[in-house]
Amino acid sequence: MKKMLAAATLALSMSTSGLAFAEPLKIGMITTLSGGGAGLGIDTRDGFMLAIKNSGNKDITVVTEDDAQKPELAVQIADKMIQSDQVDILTGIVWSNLLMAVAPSAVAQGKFYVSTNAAPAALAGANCNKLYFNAAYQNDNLHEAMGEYANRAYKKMFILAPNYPAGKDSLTGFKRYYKGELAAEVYTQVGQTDYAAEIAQMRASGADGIFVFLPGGMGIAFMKQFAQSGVNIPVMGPGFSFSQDVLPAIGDAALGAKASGQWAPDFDNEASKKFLADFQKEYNRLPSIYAVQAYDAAQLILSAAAKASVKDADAFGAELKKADIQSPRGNFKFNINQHPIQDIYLTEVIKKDGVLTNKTVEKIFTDHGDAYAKDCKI
Amino acid sequence: MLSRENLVNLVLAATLLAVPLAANALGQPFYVTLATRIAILALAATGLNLALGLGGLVSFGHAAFFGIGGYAAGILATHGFSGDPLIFGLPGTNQMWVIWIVAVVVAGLVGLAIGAISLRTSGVYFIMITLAFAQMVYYFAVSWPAYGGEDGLSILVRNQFPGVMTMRPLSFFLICYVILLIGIGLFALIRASRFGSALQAARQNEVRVATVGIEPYRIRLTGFVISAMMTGLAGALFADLNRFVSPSMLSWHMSGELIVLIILGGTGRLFGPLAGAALYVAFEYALGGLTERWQFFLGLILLVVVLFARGGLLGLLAGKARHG
Amino acid sequence: MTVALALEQLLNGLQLGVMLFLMAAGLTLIFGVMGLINLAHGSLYMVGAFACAATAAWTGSFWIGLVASLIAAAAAGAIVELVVIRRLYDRDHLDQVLATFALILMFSEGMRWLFGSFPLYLDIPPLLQGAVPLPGGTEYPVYRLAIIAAGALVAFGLYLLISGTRLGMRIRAGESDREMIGALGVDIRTLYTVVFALGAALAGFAGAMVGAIQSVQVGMGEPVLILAFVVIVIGGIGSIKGALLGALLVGVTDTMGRFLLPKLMALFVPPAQAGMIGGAAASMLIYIVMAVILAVKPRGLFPAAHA
Amino acid sequence: MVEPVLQISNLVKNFGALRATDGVTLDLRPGEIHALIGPNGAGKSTLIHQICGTLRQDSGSIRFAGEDVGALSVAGRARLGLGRTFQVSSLAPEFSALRNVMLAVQAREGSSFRFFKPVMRDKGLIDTAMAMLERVGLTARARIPAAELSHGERRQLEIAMALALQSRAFLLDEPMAGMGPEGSKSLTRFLDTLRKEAPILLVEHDMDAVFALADRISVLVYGRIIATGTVEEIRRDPAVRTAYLGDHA
Repeated sequence: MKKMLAAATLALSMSTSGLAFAEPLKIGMITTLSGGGAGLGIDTRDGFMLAIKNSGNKDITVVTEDDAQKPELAVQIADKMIQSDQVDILTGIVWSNLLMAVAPSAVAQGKFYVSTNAAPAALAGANCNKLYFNAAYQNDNLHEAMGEYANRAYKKMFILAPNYPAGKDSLTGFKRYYKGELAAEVYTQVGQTDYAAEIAQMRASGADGIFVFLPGGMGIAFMKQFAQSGVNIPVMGPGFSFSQDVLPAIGDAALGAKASGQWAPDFDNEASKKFLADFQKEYNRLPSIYAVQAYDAAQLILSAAAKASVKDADAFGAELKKADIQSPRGNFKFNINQHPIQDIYLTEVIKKDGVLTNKTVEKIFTDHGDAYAKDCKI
Repeated sequence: MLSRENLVNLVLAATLLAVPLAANALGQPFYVTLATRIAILALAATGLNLALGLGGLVSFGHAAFFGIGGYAAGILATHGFSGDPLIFGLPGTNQMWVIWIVAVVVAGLVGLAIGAISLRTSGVYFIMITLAFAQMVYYFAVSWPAYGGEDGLSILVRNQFPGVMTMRPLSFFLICYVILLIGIGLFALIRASRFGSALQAARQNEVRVATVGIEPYRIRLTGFVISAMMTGLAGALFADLNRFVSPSMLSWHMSGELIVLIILGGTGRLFGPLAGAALYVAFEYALGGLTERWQFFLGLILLVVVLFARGGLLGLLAGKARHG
Repeated sequence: MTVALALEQLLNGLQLGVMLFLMAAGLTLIFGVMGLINLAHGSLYMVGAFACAATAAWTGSFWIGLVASLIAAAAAGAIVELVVIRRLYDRDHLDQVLATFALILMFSEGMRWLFGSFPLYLDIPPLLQGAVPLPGGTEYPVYRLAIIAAGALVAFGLYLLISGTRLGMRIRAGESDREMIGALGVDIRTLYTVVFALGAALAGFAGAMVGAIQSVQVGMGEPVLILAFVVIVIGGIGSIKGALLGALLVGVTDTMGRFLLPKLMALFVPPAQAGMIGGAAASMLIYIVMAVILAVKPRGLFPAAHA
Repeated sequence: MVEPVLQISNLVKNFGALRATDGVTLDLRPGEIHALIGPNGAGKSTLIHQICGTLRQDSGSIRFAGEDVGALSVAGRARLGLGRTFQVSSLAPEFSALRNVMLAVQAREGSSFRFFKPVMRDKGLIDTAMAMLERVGLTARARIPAAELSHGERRQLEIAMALALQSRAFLLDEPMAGMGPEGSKSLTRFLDTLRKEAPILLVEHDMDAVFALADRISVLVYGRIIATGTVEEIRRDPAVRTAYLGDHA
């Protein structure tokens, strides 16, 4: 019965966003489509465009450009989109350092920014902005969840992250909830490809659990090397370490790894099933968490645009903040700092029909916000 | 009577001024921003051109100075905004001219240290040791938490210049344009001066310079430091243009791009860096809008220029370079 | 810190060094013989890794993939030499830097065009899976030992090639005097293509070997490239012996730095900060070492005769 | 006795096992032309490199203009007044003949750290340099890039640069090499007048020129000076005849 109701509201929301908007809407998407990080940007774009396409709305234009993962280029494109293309909303940036280059100045120029992934602490607390929304999470969330989970099962953790702000946020987030002993806290070089020295330390540390935050290629390299090391300590990490974009490259070495995530392909709700089916039909691959986040970002924008004109920032912002969407993630609403309040789950890497994917194990947090919202005065 | 090169130079300078003025009048402020970017990159490359074009010092580490200038702007502005003292109780500032002086001085000092060691080597070793120093600065910036590390540092409000509304794109462009012209003028003066003679002679024939009693090392070190200062100043402007500074300004790709600008325009030519910057930014902008694969075609164009259009754009337009 | 851990870290440093040697040997050979500075060497490393991963996925055999990586990298090297590089020999280093910088852009985007944007899967062959016990009670991955062995074999093979064969003789002649080998009646254009392809094959081999324990993705060659340059500059450009010793020095320094510096810092500051500051210092360490060496010996530890 | 301008004592330089300079003692007195001759491979180049400062001696001393210059750089010795020409002429190829000489003039004035005044509007600098070019007969070629000058003209240009330095001694490394018979003759006449300016250490293969010009000759064989003396003494010296002139006679 409950399911049916969900399906009905979904249909309703689809049909409302299918209506013509009061005002045509122009969205600028800046994301990484070339170079080593292009996989994430492509999933972001595809997830976003899937929602736009499903809406069938003709009053909406999306201009997309590649930032090549360079902050200066992202700024240039943002300037162009704002000054030349006259977009109303910017979105799509994957990386925190690019977001920090673009978002503060975009909102200063009166444009909305809806983040599909990057969520640095710097924009969640005192420097929050009523034009800045984050549809993904706050950077610390998934790490906090792993800290909470580690409390339940482990006594002495070895924690590791790259030596850059997101890495520090990660370990800070983990430690915020983890109350046990730390065997070591190690920071590696950004872009490091060999983890032999760190794995040797893990072996010698006497830890009973390992938490790593190593996005992209770094995580692939770490997991492959760890699997060969003969060290038998369980590895866990935030969801992006084992998301669909990297799993095929890690291979069976990832099997059994525990991670935290706000979504996994096996979620049992109508929105998730529909999203999964649509995405696979459209692009012939499994979506990653980035695709879900971008899909929701697009849904959020559509939901607000159906009810308010983007030219009226207060009204549009208020509609956005209602988060009147059916997220594949299930429960989704915005906190006072316009970052999500959502459930966070423990997932495990399994092999299903010969394809590596994530399976939901248990719920770690219910309606989880972030630690910075209290400093936000909107 | 203007020489052909001077005519080309004049046209370049006039175009760079006319396009943003026209764009502004037509309500297309983005092209003003693009022109500002060109002016700043041209200034950075003009700085490098002093070392590379005149002195023959192929520095693969000038991003270090560019980034240091940028961080000078970012750090001073951050402290100016928050009111926290910087060091020794000195305050930050949002005054561009103070920032410029600091950027130039700091870049010069770092240039002195890097140059003093690097200039003991030559040829490929020089290329590589300058790269290594820049990487050192880069990794420092990435992993030093105080000023944002990899995430970089936002400048919330563009810094001020007395009597100018710096937030208006055209005003800021004019500031950069004037500084660029001063930079190019300085380059021309230095090239024609006694110091410039010695610097260029040291590139052509080091032994000859020593044999007349001039120490090539001192000449080159001085040239390297001046070059670092000019590139540092450009970095400070670049940070203000983007209202943001991050380690990517220090990356080896940035060093490579600065070299690209010079060769694209014409090595050692007065207006080479400007021609190169205009061409490069135009390619980047046009190709980026056309195809996701733009980096491939950018590479292809660069390759064709190196292999078949020696002397760069100015070589093509104004013929071979002449020395007095 | 136990002896076993120190031993394991030393092996790790050795393995990194050996891998760097494979890259550096090709670079230094190309510089020694042709006087060419090749920034695109990292791209050939990437080509090797992609070729190995794609072939292994297709045939199911890492070994066939390894052979494919050699062939693909050598072929890519030969083509690049024929089309682009040979126009650069009589140019200055500036033109060489720019042209090969342009090649990096083309290779990276080209590989993405061919293989898509997501990292490829490449696993260690079954034969080399797992770990073996080390004295002191720890274990060490078989595959890393295999990399060390392979690197040692390549070093030995290069030594035999250069000291004992006709090709080696021509290479040595080319290193000492470029005009002379022309006079010897050697077809210098073919020699250059062969040497370039050989250097490329070494890079491709390194890419394939390392690809199995790292991420096979676009841009993977760039960090290695810079390290390889550090190696050959420390060793003395053009010297294979210098490349070997430089590679081992860089490998061990880097590994030990990452391992020991945070511990050293922990004596002075709280652990979390020690990790950050130590990590920052470790990432700059090899560049500091390089600067110090060049400040004292401006042409590296083993300057080649003519360079 | 007048103190020599250049005094080399017991100079030794080894390359590995090879002793390239083997206890050389040599001086150059005011007003003289002292020729240094020797067969190929005798170590003349190595000796010149040590005198100029491009190579550092292993032991022994070099005094020039009353100072021990053994530890000075090339430029440092040049500033003391050691003017030099090269076996293969060494110039700034892109610069005109005039600018090459101007470089020497500005170096002598000790003023290379001036950044703003254009040299081509610096009348003092140009006039001095033109005067030097006139002395070597290159006035008409002043604006031609050095790379486009003929072999002989480049020789003359190098001498003009050495003149511009107001050298206290000239070190001329095979100035006759590659000159035709006519060129050699006129250069010989010119060098004869040059000795009034400053003493010359002349390294030369052209025996006619050596015999015509030299006040004294030293013979270098296998890194050693085997004889020093007047033209007549050297002509008669049996050791020289067997070791060196024998090849030619």
